[in-house]
Amino acid sequence: MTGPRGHDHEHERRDEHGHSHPPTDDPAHPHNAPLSDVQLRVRALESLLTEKGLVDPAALDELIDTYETKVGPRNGARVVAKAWVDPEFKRRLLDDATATLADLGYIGRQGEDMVVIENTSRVHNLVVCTLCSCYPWPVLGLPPVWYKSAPYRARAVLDPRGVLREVGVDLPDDVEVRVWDSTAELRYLVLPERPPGTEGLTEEQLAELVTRDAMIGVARVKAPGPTR
Amino acid sequence: MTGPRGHDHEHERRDEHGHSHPPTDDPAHPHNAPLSDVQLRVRALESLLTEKGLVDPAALDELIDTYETKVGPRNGARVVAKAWVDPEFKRRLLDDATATLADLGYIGRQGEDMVVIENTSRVHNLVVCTLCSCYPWPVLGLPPVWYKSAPYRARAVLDPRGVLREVGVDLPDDVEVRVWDSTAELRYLVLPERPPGTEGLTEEQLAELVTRDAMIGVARVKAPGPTR
Amino acid sequence: MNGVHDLGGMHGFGPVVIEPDEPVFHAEWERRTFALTLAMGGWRRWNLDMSRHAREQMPPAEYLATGYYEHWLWGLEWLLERHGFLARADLDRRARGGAAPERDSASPLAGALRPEGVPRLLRNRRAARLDDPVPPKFKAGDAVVARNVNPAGHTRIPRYVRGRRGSIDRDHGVFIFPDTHAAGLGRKPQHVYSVRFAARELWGPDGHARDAVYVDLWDDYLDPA
Amino acid sequence: MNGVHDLGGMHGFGPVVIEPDEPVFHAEWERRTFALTLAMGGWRRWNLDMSRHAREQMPPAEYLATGYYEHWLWGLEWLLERHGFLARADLDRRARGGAAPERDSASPLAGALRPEGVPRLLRNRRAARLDDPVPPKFKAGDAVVARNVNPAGHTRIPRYVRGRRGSIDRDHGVFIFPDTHAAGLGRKPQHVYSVRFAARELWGPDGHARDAVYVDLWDDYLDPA
Repeated sequence: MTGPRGHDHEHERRDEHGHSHPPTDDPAHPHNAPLSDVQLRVRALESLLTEKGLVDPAALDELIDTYETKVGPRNGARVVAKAWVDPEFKRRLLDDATATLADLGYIGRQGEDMVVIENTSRVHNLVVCTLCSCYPWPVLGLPPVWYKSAPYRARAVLDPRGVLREVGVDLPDDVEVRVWDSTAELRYLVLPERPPGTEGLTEEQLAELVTRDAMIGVARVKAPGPTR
Repeated sequence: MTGPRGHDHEHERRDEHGHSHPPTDDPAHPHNAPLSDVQLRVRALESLLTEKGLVDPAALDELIDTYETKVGPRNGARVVAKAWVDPEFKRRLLDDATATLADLGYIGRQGEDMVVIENTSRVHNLVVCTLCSCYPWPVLGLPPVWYKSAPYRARAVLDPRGVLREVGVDLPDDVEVRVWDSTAELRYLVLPERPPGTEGLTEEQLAELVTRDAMIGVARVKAPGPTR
Repeated sequence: MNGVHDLGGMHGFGPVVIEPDEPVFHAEWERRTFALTLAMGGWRRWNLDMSRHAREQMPPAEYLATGYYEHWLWGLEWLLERHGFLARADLDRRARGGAAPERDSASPLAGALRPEGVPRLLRNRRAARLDDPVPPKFKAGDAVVARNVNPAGHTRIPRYVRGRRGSIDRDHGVFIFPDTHAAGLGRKPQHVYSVRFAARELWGPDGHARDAVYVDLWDDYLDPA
Repeated sequence: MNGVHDLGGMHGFGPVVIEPDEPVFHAEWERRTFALTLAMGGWRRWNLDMSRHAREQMPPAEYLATGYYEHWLWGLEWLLERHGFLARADLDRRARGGAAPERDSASPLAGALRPEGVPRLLRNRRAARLDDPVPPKFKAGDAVVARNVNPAGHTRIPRYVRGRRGSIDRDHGVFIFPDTHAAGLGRKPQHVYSVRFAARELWGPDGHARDAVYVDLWDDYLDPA
């Protein structure tokens, strides 16, 4: 990558499902390869809209910077850690997620109406958007490729246990799986289980353990230590 | 085209739905264009299987010739004309299509078990195969591209009247539309309505009026004359 | 499997366009693909249901971007590889090399389809119908509901009828059951019926009040309503 | 519309592969597409439901062959053309010419999103929720059946729940109705509920006896069971 304005020396490769991958040093695709069709098209689009005065490139930079450096899953991780150490906060979070998150400033676009769902030893929750790729931006940032891709959107509702097994979460038969399909404007955040052996950790230390995938429901939070 | 062995000077163009079209004189695609990937692949496949002794190219030629010159919708048209002039034949055809067609020699692969359904002034029948492209080969030959393509397979069951309107058949509201989805090994032939004004025609003359599309249910048979 | 091949009821594919005076084939590779598929089928290493299942394995975007004979080609390659006739890697190599067919480089093996065998192959009078004396579960007029099943393997019950109510129009007799046959798990003989579904039952208010769809369904796909 | 975007329950797309340490964007054109979509949305010529509807118009094979930001780009182009901002032909021409962006060639119009307006745009606290005093049709615990509707236009009721029975888990309050809103036919305020469907109800014997899918559905998608 050559920074936010570095259009010129990019290339991407695509996997068999057509998803973009980051540039590599693959010698078959040198970094000075010609611009791809989509690169040319987006540059053309931006230049035309800019010339018409419809967009300000500086505003685009600001939008990008916000989601690359300011809003992301660390927000959600802080919420989860707080809920683990503060039972009253957790109660409010589960009861009225929107207001409780707004108090922390985690409110806004694609997170205007929030629901937090709690994983326990009896219930495992999983979030998907089968129709597009709805995702709680203020607490998790922008969604990862796998969340937006056909395999997950297709299978999360039909075969959630198979999907979870594939990504390393084996659920016993007596745990209930609840899949939340985000078909409306509600956005879902999973409150994962606090791992055992973390009693001595501070809220900040706990937040470091919490991953994006655990807050979507496709991973468990692991305790720190040699097994990690 | 350069005959059944003329691989070398072909090319195809594709429409927006990815369907092949016959060679044209489009100057952008000269006839001596290099072989496309699929042409190369099929040639390679045939050469490898031939070298292994698994196929005999002469048998392939014979298979192709059968469906290009011997088996096609003229078979079905003869059946329809016969049913129009011979009430006893028509009764047997509707009652036991398989045996009745077998008597005429119109039996075999992809037509082992036949059903004939009659269009009337009250009921219009339409045949589709939503899951693949099942079609009654012995009476109609191989299916046309539109029958095998996504638009027809998708819409024939959901919006048959819209499809019919698109191809020029406007049905009054009080006609019942019956769509036959060929999901099993039954193959369906529509017996179209005999057009008015054909009382004086011979069976052979009637057969000439009957089109492939009328026997699928996406066209009416038209009487000969100035309006045709 | 709930694949993109199960197209019934989808929107977004555009208009139906009938090509005037359409030829039987549009290209030589279509001719050869058609004939190769029939000729290799003559070895009887796979059945018709396995052929359909093979084509359904094509990656979804590719399936929708290509036509009928590309589906056939893809399915044939898949079957040839799985049954040990030909590795796709060998085919890739040959296709890249662009070598011309060497048709006379080998004599056909005993068992290969020969020109004189073609009429018999095509005059086939038995495909999936069976003589097994299996009693029907339903008779004409019976009210039924199509089962809501979502198997990962091959099936011939389209998604758009699952869970919908219909009535038996006619009993076609006893046939091979495709779900087991495609998986090499036997013929499981059972009756096939034309089942009439009202368009309103299938599509709700978007269906026409007078219209109906007739779908051929096996006993194992049906319950009494 | 019953489009290929309605992916819930499909087979054939392969495994879920999670990329380790995935960056927020994988290419500069993804960054710009994301930001252009948000910035042009700021003109408020279309709403969120129209944006989704636009992406659903992408040809099905293309939709499945491409990724998220290609869907966004396609939808943005479609909206820009329909709302008179930019003809696709002009964009084609500029893209072929390969001209570099001339960023300073025009001052942004009044109304264009400026950097200082970005925080306010993103701090949005109102999307689809409404204050209209519409009474709910259902309450938590009620048994419901999802309507079997198959509209050609935009809808947010996935195919896999249509005609299936569930129960109201919770009432989320009053929201804009996407089917009318996407078509420019008004907000039609109504309640949205999380509806719990047992996996066995949705998928038959292929579902797990203990599991459930919760789907957010509007009053207009539901009937009492």
